[in-house]
Amino acid sequence: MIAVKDKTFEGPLDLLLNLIEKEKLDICQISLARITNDYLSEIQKIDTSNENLADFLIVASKLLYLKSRAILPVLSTEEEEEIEDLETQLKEYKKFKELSSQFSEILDKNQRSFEPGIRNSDINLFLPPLGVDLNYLMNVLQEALSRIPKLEKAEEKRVESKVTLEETLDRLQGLIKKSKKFSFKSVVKNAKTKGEIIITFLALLEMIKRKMVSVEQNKNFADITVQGL
Amino acid sequence: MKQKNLKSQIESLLLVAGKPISLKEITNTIGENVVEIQKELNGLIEEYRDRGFRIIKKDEKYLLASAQENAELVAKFLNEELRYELSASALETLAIVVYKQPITRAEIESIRGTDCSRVLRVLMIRGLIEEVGRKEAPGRPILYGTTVKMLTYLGVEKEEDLPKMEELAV
Amino acid sequence: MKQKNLKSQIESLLLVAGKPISLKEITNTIGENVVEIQKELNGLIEEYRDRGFRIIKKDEKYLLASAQENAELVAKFLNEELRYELSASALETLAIVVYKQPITRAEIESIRGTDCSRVLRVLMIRGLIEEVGRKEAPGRPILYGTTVKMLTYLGVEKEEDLPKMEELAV
Repeated sequence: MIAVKDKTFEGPLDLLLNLIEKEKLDICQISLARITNDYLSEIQKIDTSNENLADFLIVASKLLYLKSRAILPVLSTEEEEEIEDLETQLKEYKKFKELSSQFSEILDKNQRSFEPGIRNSDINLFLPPLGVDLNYLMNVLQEALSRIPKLEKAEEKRVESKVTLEETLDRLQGLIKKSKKFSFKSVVKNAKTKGEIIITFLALLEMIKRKMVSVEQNKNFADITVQGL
Repeated sequence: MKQKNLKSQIESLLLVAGKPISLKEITNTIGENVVEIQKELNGLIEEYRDRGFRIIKKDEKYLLASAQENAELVAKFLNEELRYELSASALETLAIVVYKQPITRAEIESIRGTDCSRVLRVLMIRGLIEEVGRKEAPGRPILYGTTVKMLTYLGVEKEEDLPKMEELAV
Repeated sequence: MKQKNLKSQIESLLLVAGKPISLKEITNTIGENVVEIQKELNGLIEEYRDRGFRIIKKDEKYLLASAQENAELVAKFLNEELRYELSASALETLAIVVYKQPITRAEIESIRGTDCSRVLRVLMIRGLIEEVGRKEAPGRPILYGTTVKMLTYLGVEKEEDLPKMEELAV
Protein backbone atom coordinates (compact mmCIF):
# COMPACT_ATOMS: atom_id res chain seq x y z
CA MET A 1 0.00 0.00 0.00
CA ILE A 2 1.28 3.43 -0.77
CA ALA A 3 0.05 6.81 0.44
CA VAL A 4 -0.29 9.64 -2.03
CA LYS A 5 -1.50 12.73 -0.20
CA ASP A 6 -4.83 11.85 1.39
CA LYS A 7 -5.45 8.71 -0.64
CA THR A 8 -3.84 5.29 -0.52
CA PHE A 9 -3.16 3.04 -3.46
CA GLU A 10 -2.46 -0.66 -3.54
CA GLY A 11 0.04 -0.25 -6.34
CA PRO A 12 0.73 1.54 -9.62
CA LEU A 13 -2.22 -0.07 -11.40
CA ASP A 14 -4.57 1.03 -8.64
CA LEU A 15 -3.34 4.61 -9.08
CA LEU A 16 -3.68 4.38 -12.85
CA LEU A 17 -7.19 2.98 -12.59
CA ASN A 18 -8.12 5.72 -10.18
CA LEU A 19 -6.93 8.45 -12.55
CA ILE A 20 -8.76 6.94 -15.51
CA GLU A 21 -11.97 6.61 -13.53
CA LYS A 22 -11.67 10.14 -12.21
CA GLU A 23 -11.62 11.38 -15.82
CA LYS A 24 -14.45 8.97 -16.67
CA LEU A 25 -12.36 7.37 -19.42
CA ASP A 26 -12.40 3.82 -20.76
CA ILE A 27 -9.30 1.71 -20.50
CA CYS A 28 -7.58 2.14 -23.86
CA GLN A 29 -4.28 3.44 -25.18
CA ILE A 30 -5.64 6.91 -25.85
CA SER A 31 -6.81 7.40 -22.27
CA LEU A 32 -3.55 5.99 -20.95
CA ALA A 33 -1.67 8.61 -22.96
CA ARG A 34 -4.02 11.28 -21.69
CA ILE A 35 -3.46 10.58 -18.02
CA THR A 36 0.31 10.11 -18.28
CA ASN A 37 1.07 13.60 -17.00
CA ASP A 38 -1.34 13.18 -14.06
CA TYR A 39 0.30 9.87 -13.23
CA LEU A 40 3.78 11.36 -13.32
CA SER A 41 2.81 14.24 -11.10
CA GLU A 42 1.04 11.91 -8.65
CA ILE A 43 4.05 9.64 -8.22
CA GLN A 44 6.20 12.61 -7.34
CA LYS A 45 4.10 12.97 -4.21
CA ILE A 46 4.92 9.44 -3.14
CA ASP A 47 6.75 9.22 0.12
CA THR A 48 10.31 8.70 -1.07
CA SER A 49 11.04 6.07 1.56
CA ASN A 50 8.43 3.76 0.07
CA GLU A 51 9.95 0.48 -0.99
CA ASN A 52 7.41 -0.01 -3.78
CA LEU A 53 8.42 3.16 -5.61
CA ALA A 54 10.24 1.11 -8.26
CA ASP A 55 6.97 -0.61 -9.22
CA PHE A 56 5.39 2.79 -9.85
CA LEU A 57 8.36 3.81 -11.97
CA ILE A 58 8.10 0.75 -14.20
CA VAL A 59 4.55 1.74 -15.08
CA ALA A 60 5.73 5.34 -15.54
CA SER A 61 8.26 4.15 -18.11
CA LYS A 62 5.55 2.24 -19.99
CA LEU A 63 3.36 5.33 -20.04
CA LEU A 64 6.25 7.37 -21.37
CA TYR A 65 6.73 4.87 -24.20
CA LEU A 66 3.07 5.24 -24.98
CA LYS A 67 3.21 9.00 -25.00
CA SER A 68 6.40 9.11 -27.04
CA ARG A 69 4.65 7.04 -29.72
CA ALA A 70 2.47 10.03 -30.48
CA ILE A 71 5.63 11.95 -31.32
CA LEU A 72 7.72 9.11 -32.73
CA PRO A 73 5.27 6.74 -34.46
CA VAL A 74 8.00 4.22 -35.35
CA LEU A 75 8.34 1.76 -32.54
CA SER A 76 9.78 -1.73 -32.45
CA THR A 77 7.34 -4.63 -32.09
CA GLU A 78 8.71 -5.24 -28.63
CA GLU A 79 7.69 -1.76 -27.56
CA GLU A 80 4.27 -2.17 -29.20
CA GLU A 81 3.74 -5.30 -27.15
CA GLU A 82 4.73 -3.58 -23.97
CA ILE A 83 2.08 -0.91 -24.51
CA GLU A 84 -0.65 -3.42 -25.28
CA ASP A 85 0.48 -5.29 -22.22
CA LEU A 86 -0.26 -2.36 -19.99
CA GLU A 87 -3.76 -1.99 -21.37
CA THR A 88 -4.55 -5.70 -20.93
CA GLN A 89 -2.93 -5.74 -17.53
CA LEU A 90 -5.04 -2.81 -16.37
CA LYS A 91 -8.28 -4.39 -17.61
CA GLU A 92 -7.41 -7.62 -15.84
CA TYR A 93 -6.47 -5.78 -12.69
CA LYS A 94 -9.77 -3.91 -12.71
CA LYS A 95 -11.65 -7.21 -12.66
CA PHE A 96 -9.87 -8.35 -9.52
CA LYS A 97 -10.27 -4.97 -7.90
CA GLU A 98 -14.01 -5.32 -8.46
CA LEU A 99 -14.00 -8.90 -7.13
CA SER A 100 -12.12 -7.89 -4.01
CA SER A 101 -14.67 -5.18 -3.30
CA GLN A 102 -17.38 -7.83 -3.64
CA PHE A 103 -15.44 -9.91 -1.14
CA SER A 104 -15.49 -6.89 1.16
CA GLU A 105 -19.27 -6.77 0.93
CA ILE A 106 -19.50 -10.46 1.81
CA LEU A 107 -17.23 -9.84 4.81
CA ASP A 108 -19.36 -6.91 5.95
CA LYS A 109 -22.28 -9.27 6.51
CA ASN A 110 -20.41 -10.65 9.52
CA GLN A 111 -21.46 -14.17 8.71
CA ARG A 112 -18.85 -16.85 8.74
CA SER A 113 -18.27 -20.44 9.73
CA PHE A 114 -15.71 -21.63 12.20
CA GLU A 115 -13.81 -24.87 11.87
CA PRO A 116 -14.51 -27.49 14.53
CA GLY A 117 -12.37 -27.24 17.65
CA ILE A 118 -9.18 -29.27 17.84
CA ARG A 119 -10.35 -32.40 19.63
CA ASN A 120 -8.40 -34.79 21.72
CA SER A 121 -8.26 -38.23 20.22
CA ASP A 122 -11.55 -40.09 20.35
CA ILE A 123 -9.42 -43.15 20.87
CA ASN A 124 -6.72 -42.86 23.50
CA LEU A 125 -3.38 -43.66 21.99
CA PHE A 126 0.26 -42.73 21.77
CA LEU A 127 1.81 -43.03 18.35
CA PRO A 128 5.29 -41.49 18.26
CA PRO A 129 7.09 -40.89 14.97
CA LEU A 130 9.58 -43.63 14.16
CA GLY A 131 13.27 -43.00 14.69
CA VAL A 132 12.88 -39.42 15.89
CA ASP A 133 15.12 -38.25 18.72
CA LEU A 134 16.06 -34.93 20.34
CA ASN A 135 18.97 -34.28 17.98
CA TYR A 136 16.84 -34.87 14.96
CA LEU A 137 14.13 -32.53 16.25
CA MET A 138 16.75 -29.89 17.06
CA ASN A 139 17.97 -29.98 13.46
CA VAL A 140 14.44 -29.65 12.17
CA LEU A 141 13.83 -26.71 14.48
CA GLN A 142 17.02 -24.91 13.50
CA GLU A 143 16.15 -25.30 9.86
CA ALA A 144 12.71 -23.81 10.52
CA LEU A 145 14.19 -20.87 12.45
CA SER A 146 16.85 -20.20 9.83
CA ARG A 147 14.15 -19.36 7.33
CA ILE A 148 12.97 -16.26 9.21
CA PRO A 149 16.08 -14.01 9.05
CA LYS A 150 16.45 -14.72 5.32
CA LEU A 151 13.16 -13.02 4.65
CA GLU A 152 14.16 -9.90 6.59
CA LYS A 153 17.51 -9.62 4.88
CA ALA A 154 15.90 -9.65 1.46
CA GLU A 155 13.73 -6.73 2.51
CA GLU A 156 16.66 -4.73 3.84
CA LYS A 157 18.44 -5.05 0.52
CA ARG A 158 15.40 -3.71 -1.27
CA VAL A 159 15.39 -0.60 0.83
CA GLU A 160 19.11 0.07 0.46
CA SER A 161 19.14 0.17 -3.32
CA LYS A 162 16.52 2.87 -3.50
CA VAL A 163 17.19 6.28 -5.06
CA THR A 164 14.46 8.85 -4.89
CA LEU A 165 13.18 11.22 -7.50
CA GLU A 166 13.80 14.23 -5.25
CA GLU A 167 17.41 13.21 -4.62
CA THR A 168 18.01 12.69 -8.32
CA LEU A 169 16.46 16.04 -9.14
CA ASP A 170 18.76 17.71 -6.61
CA ARG A 171 21.77 15.93 -8.01
CA LEU A 172 21.03 16.96 -11.60
CA GLN A 173 20.38 20.56 -10.55
CA GLY A 174 23.73 20.54 -8.78
CA LEU A 175 25.41 19.29 -11.95
CA ILE A 176 23.83 22.03 -14.07
CA LYS A 177 24.90 24.71 -11.61
CA LYS A 178 28.44 23.38 -11.60
CA SER A 179 29.05 22.63 -15.26
CA LYS A 180 26.14 24.16 -17.24
CA LYS A 181 26.05 21.07 -19.44
CA PHE A 182 26.19 17.28 -19.05
CA SER A 183 25.40 14.13 -20.99
CA PHE A 184 22.59 11.77 -19.94
CA LYS A 185 24.78 8.71 -20.42
CA SER A 186 27.38 10.06 -18.05
CA VAL A 187 24.89 10.53 -15.21
CA VAL A 188 23.38 7.05 -15.50
CA LYS A 189 26.57 5.10 -16.12
CA ASN A 190 26.86 4.19 -12.43
CA ALA A 191 23.19 3.31 -12.02
CA LYS A 192 22.73 0.04 -10.15
CA THR A 193 19.22 -0.73 -11.32
CA LYS A 194 16.89 -0.13 -14.22
CA GLY A 195 14.73 1.81 -11.78
CA GLU A 196 17.53 4.31 -11.20
CA ILE A 197 17.84 5.01 -14.93
CA ILE A 198 14.10 5.51 -15.20
CA ILE A 199 14.10 7.84 -12.22
CA THR A 200 16.92 9.89 -13.73
CA PHE A 201 14.96 10.15 -16.95
CA LEU A 202 11.87 11.25 -15.02
CA ALA A 203 13.92 13.88 -13.20
CA LEU A 204 15.16 15.11 -16.54
CA LEU A 205 11.59 15.37 -17.88
CA GLU A 206 10.64 17.30 -14.79
CA MET A 207 13.50 19.75 -15.36
CA ILE A 208 12.42 20.26 -18.97
CA LYS A 209 8.88 20.90 -17.76
CA ARG A 210 10.10 23.47 -15.25
CA LYS A 211 12.11 25.07 -18.09
CA MET A 212 15.36 24.61 -16.20
CA VAL A 213 17.15 22.82 -19.05
CA SER A 214 17.03 22.22 -22.77
CA VAL A 215 17.97 18.90 -24.35
CA GLU A 216 19.47 17.82 -27.61
CA GLN A 217 19.58 14.40 -29.22
CA ASN A 218 21.09 13.86 -32.69
CA LYS A 219 19.37 10.61 -33.51
CA ASN A 220 17.26 7.87 -31.89
CA PHE A 221 18.97 6.15 -28.95
CA ALA A 222 21.95 8.51 -29.13
CA ASP A 223 23.19 10.23 -26.00
CA ILE A 224 21.22 13.25 -24.79
CA THR A 225 23.02 16.49 -24.10
CA VAL A 226 21.47 18.50 -21.29
CA GLN A 227 22.11 22.24 -21.16
CA GLY A 228 21.16 24.64 -18.34
CA LEU A 229 18.86 27.57 -19.25
CA MET B 1 -33.58 -48.04 9.15
CA LYS B 2 -30.60 -48.56 6.93
CA GLN B 3 -30.81 -45.02 5.58
CA LYS B 4 -30.90 -43.59 9.06
CA ASN B 5 -27.93 -45.70 9.96
CA LEU B 6 -25.95 -44.41 6.98
CA LYS B 7 -26.72 -40.83 7.87
CA SER B 8 -25.63 -41.42 11.45
CA GLN B 9 -22.38 -42.98 10.26
CA ILE B 10 -21.59 -40.07 7.98
CA GLU B 11 -22.27 -37.62 10.82
CA SER B 12 -19.90 -39.49 13.14
CA LEU B 13 -17.12 -39.48 10.55
CA LEU B 14 -17.53 -35.79 9.76
CA LEU B 15 -17.32 -34.99 13.45
CA VAL B 16 -14.26 -37.04 14.36
CA ALA B 17 -12.41 -36.08 11.18
CA GLY B 18 -12.46 -32.42 12.14
CA LYS B 19 -10.98 -31.63 8.73
CA PRO B 20 -12.23 -31.91 5.17
CA ILE B 21 -12.76 -35.53 4.13
CA SER B 22 -13.50 -36.83 0.68
CA LEU B 23 -16.50 -38.79 -0.49
CA LYS B 24 -14.05 -41.57 -1.28
CA GLU B 25 -12.71 -41.70 2.28
CA ILE B 26 -16.26 -41.84 3.64
CA THR B 27 -17.28 -44.48 1.14
CA ASN B 28 -14.22 -46.63 1.76
CA THR B 29 -14.65 -46.49 5.52
CA ILE B 30 -18.36 -47.24 5.54
CA GLY B 31 -18.14 -49.68 2.65
CA GLU B 32 -21.37 -48.58 1.02
CA ASN B 33 -22.35 -47.57 -2.48
CA VAL B 34 -20.95 -44.14 -3.36
CA VAL B 35 -24.26 -43.00 -4.87
CA GLU B 36 -26.09 -43.77 -1.63
CA ILE B 37 -23.47 -41.90 0.42
CA GLN B 38 -23.61 -38.88 -1.86
CA LYS B 39 -27.40 -38.85 -1.55
CA GLU B 40 -27.26 -38.95 2.25
CA LEU B 41 -24.56 -36.31 2.33
CA ASN B 42 -26.65 -33.99 0.18
CA GLY B 43 -29.55 -34.65 2.53
CA LEU B 44 -27.39 -33.65 5.52
CA ILE B 45 -26.23 -30.46 3.79
CA GLU B 46 -29.90 -29.45 3.42
CA GLU B 47 -30.89 -30.58 6.90
CA TYR B 48 -28.12 -28.64 8.62
CA ARG B 49 -29.21 -25.38 7.03
CA ASP B 50 -31.49 -24.66 9.96
CA ARG B 51 -29.24 -26.13 12.60
CA GLY B 52 -25.97 -25.02 14.17
CA PHE B 53 -23.86 -27.03 11.73
CA ARG B 54 -22.91 -26.39 8.15
CA ILE B 55 -21.11 -28.62 5.67
CA ILE B 56 -18.45 -26.75 3.70
CA LYS B 57 -17.35 -28.27 0.42
CA LYS B 58 -13.94 -27.68 -1.15
CA ASP B 59 -12.24 -29.76 -3.85
CA GLU B 60 -14.72 -32.62 -3.38
CA LYS B 61 -13.97 -32.72 0.31
CA TYR B 62 -16.44 -31.99 3.09
CA LEU B 63 -15.91 -30.21 6.39
CA LEU B 64 -18.35 -30.02 9.30
CA ALA B 65 -18.24 -26.39 10.51
CA SER B 66 -20.38 -24.00 12.53
CA ALA B 67 -23.38 -22.14 11.08
CA GLN B 68 -22.61 -18.73 9.57
CA GLU B 69 -25.46 -17.00 11.41
CA ASN B 70 -23.89 -17.89 14.77
CA ALA B 71 -20.60 -16.23 13.82
CA GLU B 72 -20.67 -13.48 16.42
CA LEU B 73 -21.64 -15.85 19.21
CA VAL B 74 -18.91 -18.34 18.32
CA ALA B 75 -16.29 -15.60 18.10
CA LYS B 76 -17.34 -14.44 21.58
CA PHE B 77 -17.09 -17.98 22.91
CA LEU B 78 -13.64 -18.54 21.39
CA ASN B 79 -12.56 -15.17 22.70
CA GLU B 80 -11.48 -14.27 19.20
CA GLU B 81 -12.13 -11.44 16.84
CA LEU B 82 -14.98 -12.32 14.51
CA ARG B 83 -12.54 -11.57 11.72
CA TYR B 84 -9.04 -10.32 11.79
CA GLU B 85 -8.69 -7.31 9.53
CA LEU B 86 -7.35 -8.05 6.06
CA SER B 87 -5.74 -5.12 4.25
CA ALA B 88 -7.05 -4.10 0.84
CA SER B 89 -3.85 -5.50 -0.71
CA ALA B 90 -4.39 -8.83 1.02
CA LEU B 91 -7.99 -9.01 -0.14
CA GLU B 92 -6.97 -8.12 -3.69
CA THR B 93 -4.30 -10.83 -3.66
CA LEU B 94 -6.74 -13.34 -2.17
CA ALA B 95 -9.24 -12.60 -4.97
CA ILE B 96 -6.54 -13.26 -7.57
CA VAL B 97 -5.64 -16.60 -5.98
CA VAL B 98 -9.33 -17.59 -5.75
CA TYR B 99 -9.96 -17.13 -9.46
CA LYS B 100 -6.55 -17.96 -10.90
CA GLN B 101 -5.41 -20.88 -8.77
CA PRO B 102 -3.01 -22.58 -8.97
CA ILE B 103 -0.88 -19.50 -9.45
CA THR B 104 2.74 -18.48 -8.80
CA ARG B 105 3.89 -15.39 -6.96
CA ALA B 106 5.33 -13.92 -10.16
CA GLU B 107 1.98 -14.35 -11.89
CA ILE B 108 0.15 -12.61 -9.04
CA GLU B 109 2.71 -9.80 -9.12
CA SER B 110 2.27 -9.31 -12.84
CA ILE B 111 -1.48 -8.86 -12.31
CA ARG B 112 -1.09 -6.49 -9.36
CA GLY B 113 1.94 -4.72 -10.79
CA THR B 114 3.61 -4.73 -7.41
CA ASP B 115 5.53 -6.89 -4.96
CA CYS B 116 3.39 -9.45 -3.10
CA SER B 117 5.77 -11.35 -0.79
CA ARG B 118 4.46 -9.75 2.37
CA VAL B 119 0.74 -10.20 1.62
CA LEU B 120 1.32 -13.79 0.57
CA ARG B 121 2.97 -14.46 3.91
CA VAL B 122 -0.01 -12.95 5.74
CA LEU B 123 -2.47 -15.05 3.75
CA MET B 124 -0.37 -18.19 4.39
CA ILE B 125 -0.19 -17.62 8.14
CA ARG B 126 -3.92 -17.01 8.21
CA GLY B 127 -4.41 -20.30 6.41
CA LEU B 128 -6.45 -18.70 3.61
CA ILE B 129 -4.02 -19.92 0.96
CA GLU B 130 -1.47 -22.73 0.86
CA GLU B 131 1.24 -24.16 -1.33
CA VAL B 132 -0.38 -26.62 -3.69
CA GLY B 133 2.59 -27.67 -5.78
CA ARG B 134 5.33 -26.49 -8.09
CA LYS B 135 5.00 -25.14 -11.58
CA GLU B 136 6.79 -27.06 -14.31
CA ALA B 137 8.78 -24.03 -15.36
CA PRO B 138 12.33 -22.74 -14.84
CA GLY B 139 13.05 -22.52 -11.14
CA ARG B 140 9.99 -24.66 -10.39
CA PRO B 141 8.20 -21.81 -8.60
CA ILE B 142 5.67 -22.51 -5.83
CA LEU B 143 2.02 -22.62 -6.85
CA TYR B 144 -0.56 -21.19 -4.45
CA GLY B 145 -4.20 -22.20 -4.02
CA THR B 146 -7.01 -21.44 -1.57
CA THR B 147 -8.01 -23.52 1.44
CA VAL B 148 -11.28 -24.57 3.03
CA LYS B 149 -10.48 -21.89 5.62
CA MET B 150 -10.89 -19.28 2.91
CA LEU B 151 -14.47 -20.51 2.53
CA THR B 152 -15.21 -20.53 6.26
CA TYR B 153 -13.61 -17.09 6.59
CA LEU B 154 -15.82 -15.62 3.88
CA GLY B 155 -18.81 -17.56 5.17
CA VAL B 156 -19.69 -19.43 1.98
CA GLU B 157 -20.47 -23.14 1.67
CA LYS B 158 -18.65 -23.76 -1.59
CA GLU B 159 -16.53 -21.97 -4.14
CA GLU B 160 -19.42 -21.76 -6.58
CA ASP B 161 -21.19 -19.45 -4.11
CA LEU B 162 -18.50 -16.80 -4.53
CA PRO B 163 -19.06 -13.93 -7.00
CA LYS B 164 -18.62 -15.06 -10.59
CA MET B 165 -15.72 -13.65 -12.51
CA GLU B 166 -17.39 -13.98 -15.93
CA GLU B 167 -20.29 -11.80 -14.86
CA LEU B 168 -18.06 -8.79 -14.55
CA ALA B 169 -18.23 -6.34 -17.39
CA VAL B 170 -15.08 -4.32 -17.90
CA MET C 1 -38.24 -19.59 16.04
CA LYS C 2 -36.35 -18.46 19.08
CA GLN C 3 -36.13 -22.02 20.39
CA LYS C 4 -34.70 -23.24 17.13
CA ASN C 5 -32.23 -20.41 17.22
CA LEU C 6 -31.12 -21.35 20.72
CA LYS C 7 -30.69 -24.96 19.71
CA SER C 8 -28.62 -23.94 16.70
CA GLN C 9 -26.46 -21.72 18.89
CA ILE C 10 -25.77 -24.51 21.37
CA GLU C 11 -24.84 -26.87 18.54
CA SER C 12 -22.37 -24.37 17.09
CA LEU C 13 -20.70 -23.85 20.48
CA LEU C 14 -20.38 -27.58 21.16
CA LEU C 15 -18.80 -28.10 17.74
CA VAL C 16 -16.19 -25.35 17.91
CA ALA C 17 -15.29 -26.14 21.53
CA GLY C 18 -14.04 -29.62 20.65
CA LYS C 19 -13.83 -30.33 24.37
CA PRO C 20 -16.26 -30.51 27.32
CA ILE C 21 -17.89 -27.17 28.19
CA SER C 22 -20.05 -26.26 31.17
CA LEU C 23 -23.65 -25.14 31.22
CA LYS C 24 -22.38 -21.89 32.70
CA GLU C 25 -20.03 -21.22 29.78
CA ILE C 26 -22.85 -21.83 27.31
CA THR C 27 -25.27 -19.65 29.27
CA ASN C 28 -22.81 -16.79 29.68
CA THR C 29 -21.95 -16.78 26.00
CA ILE C 30 -25.51 -16.91 24.73
CA GLY C 31 -26.81 -14.63 27.47
CA GLU C 32 -30.02 -16.58 27.96
CA ASN C 33 -31.81 -17.98 31.00
CA VAL C 34 -30.00 -21.07 32.33
CA VAL C 35 -33.28 -23.00 32.61
CA GLU C 36 -34.00 -22.43 28.94
CA ILE C 37 -30.53 -23.55 27.92
CA GLN C 38 -30.73 -26.67 30.08
CA LYS C 39 -34.09 -27.48 28.49
CA GLU C 40 -32.69 -27.12 24.98
CA LEU C 41 -29.60 -29.11 25.84
CA ASN C 42 -31.79 -31.94 27.17
CA GLY C 43 -33.80 -31.72 23.97
CA LEU C 44 -30.64 -32.10 21.91
CA ILE C 45 -29.48 -35.06 23.97
CA GLU C 46 -32.77 -36.79 23.14
CA GLU C 47 -32.73 -35.76 19.50
CA TYR C 48 -29.20 -37.04 18.91
CA ARG C 49 -30.14 -40.53 20.13
CA ASP C 50 -30.78 -41.66 16.58
CA ARG C 51 -28.13 -39.56 14.89
CA GLY C 52 -24.35 -39.80 14.57
CA PHE C 53 -23.71 -37.30 17.38
CA ARG C 54 -23.99 -37.84 21.09
CA ILE C 55 -23.77 -35.32 23.90
CA ILE C 56 -21.75 -36.80 26.71
CA LYS C 57 -22.13 -35.28 30.15
CA LYS C 58 -19.24 -35.58 32.55
CA ASP C 59 -18.59 -33.51 35.69
CA GLU C 60 -21.30 -31.02 34.69
CA LYS C 61 -19.61 -30.47 31.37
CA TYR C 62 -20.94 -31.37 27.95
CA LEU C 63 -19.00 -32.80 25.03
CA LEU C 64 -20.17 -33.34 21.49
CA ALA C 65 -18.93 -36.81 20.59
CA SER C 66 -19.61 -39.44 17.98
CA ALA C 67 -22.32 -42.07 18.57
CA GLN C 68 -21.21 -45.18 20.45
CA GLU C 69 -22.75 -47.49 17.87
CA ASN C 70 -20.36 -46.03 15.30
CA ALA C 71 -17.30 -46.58 17.51
CA GLU C 72 -15.91 -49.32 15.32
CA LEU C 73 -16.34 -47.24 12.20
CA VAL C 74 -14.67 -44.25 13.86
CA ALA C 75 -11.73 -46.38 15.03
CA LYS C 76 -11.35 -47.76 11.50
CA PHE C 77 -11.30 -44.23 10.08
CA LEU C 78 -8.79 -42.88 12.59
CA ASN C 79 -6.53 -45.93 12.28
CA GLU C 80 -6.51 -45.49 8.55
CA GLU C 81 -5.43 -41.90 9.05
CA LEU C 82 -2.84 -42.74 11.68
CA ARG C 83 -1.21 -45.44 9.62
CA TYR C 84 0.84 -42.79 7.93
CA GLU C 85 4.12 -41.49 9.28
CA LEU C 86 4.24 -37.85 10.26
CA SER C 87 4.63 -35.41 7.40
CA ALA C 88 7.56 -32.97 7.24
CA SER C 89 5.30 -30.13 8.39
CA ALA C 90 4.01 -32.18 11.34
CA LEU C 91 7.59 -33.03 12.38
CA GLU C 92 8.60 -29.39 12.13
CA THR C 93 5.67 -28.34 14.29
CA LEU C 94 6.49 -31.09 16.77
CA ALA C 95 10.11 -29.87 16.95
CA ILE C 96 8.92 -26.34 17.66
CA VAL C 97 6.56 -27.51 20.42
CA VAL C 98 9.25 -29.74 21.99
CA TYR C 99 11.80 -26.94 22.29
CA LYS C 100 9.61 -23.90 22.66
CA GLN C 101 6.90 -25.17 24.97
CA PRO C 102 4.58 -23.89 26.26
CA ILE C 103 3.77 -22.17 22.98
CA THR C 104 0.64 -20.77 21.33
CA ARG C 105 -0.59 -21.63 17.87
CA ALA C 106 0.04 -18.06 16.66
CA GLU C 107 3.67 -18.29 17.81
CA ILE C 108 4.18 -21.56 15.96
CA GLU C 109 2.58 -20.07 12.87
CA SER C 110 4.83 -17.04 12.92
CA ILE C 111 7.88 -19.33 12.95
CA ARG C 112 6.59 -21.62 10.22
CA GLY C 113 4.97 -18.86 8.18
CA THR C 114 1.91 -20.98 7.59
CA ASP C 115 -1.36 -22.02 9.23
CA CYS C 116 -0.89 -24.90 11.70
CA SER C 117 -4.36 -25.95 12.90
CA ARG C 118 -4.33 -29.17 10.91
CA VAL C 119 -0.87 -30.36 11.99
CA LEU C 120 -1.65 -29.51 15.61
CA ARG C 121 -4.73 -31.68 15.34
CA VAL C 122 -2.67 -34.58 13.93
CA LEU C 123 -0.13 -34.27 16.76
CA MET C 124 -2.92 -34.17 19.34
CA ILE C 125 -4.73 -37.21 17.94
CA ARG C 126 -1.47 -39.14 18.06
CA GLY C 127 -1.07 -38.26 21.72
CA LEU C 128 2.22 -36.36 21.16
CA ILE C 129 1.14 -32.92 22.32
CA GLU C 130 -1.69 -31.51 24.42
CA GLU C 131 -3.15 -28.30 25.74
CA VAL C 132 -1.21 -27.28 28.82
CA GLY C 133 -2.89 -24.00 29.75
CA ARG C 134 -3.68 -20.49 28.62
CA LYS C 135 -1.26 -17.67 27.94
CA GLU C 136 -1.78 -14.50 29.98
CA ALA C 137 -2.16 -12.34 26.89
CA PRO C 138 -5.05 -10.75 25.02
CA GLY C 139 -7.55 -13.44 24.07
CA ARG C 140 -5.90 -15.87 26.51
CA PRO C 141 -4.74 -18.20 23.72
CA ILE C 142 -4.24 -21.91 24.31
CA LEU C 143 -0.71 -23.07 25.11
CA TYR C 144 0.56 -26.36 23.73
CA GLY C 145 3.19 -28.65 25.17
CA THR C 146 4.35 -32.23 24.77
CA THR C 147 2.58 -35.05 26.60
CA VAL C 148 4.44 -36.87 29.36
CA LYS C 149 4.53 -39.92 27.11
CA MET C 150 6.28 -37.96 24.38
CA LEU C 151 8.89 -36.59 26.80
CA THR C 152 9.55 -40.08 28.07
CA TYR C 153 9.85 -41.34 24.52
CA LEU C 154 12.48 -38.68 23.84
CA GLY C 155 14.31 -39.75 26.97
CA VAL C 156 13.62 -36.56 28.87
CA GLU C 157 12.37 -36.86 32.43
CA LYS C 158 10.85 -33.44 32.71
CA GLU C 159 10.40 -30.42 30.50
CA GLU C 160 13.14 -28.42 32.28
CA ASP C 161 15.70 -31.01 31.20
CA LEU C 162 15.29 -30.05 27.55
CA PRO C 163 18.26 -28.17 26.08
CA LYS C 164 17.75 -24.41 26.42
CA MET C 165 16.79 -22.52 23.33
CA GLU C 166 16.91 -18.88 24.51
CA GLU C 167 19.63 -17.96 22.06
CA LEU C 168 17.27 -18.76 19.22
CA ALA C 169 14.65 -16.13 19.86
CA VAL C 170 11.32 -16.30 18.03
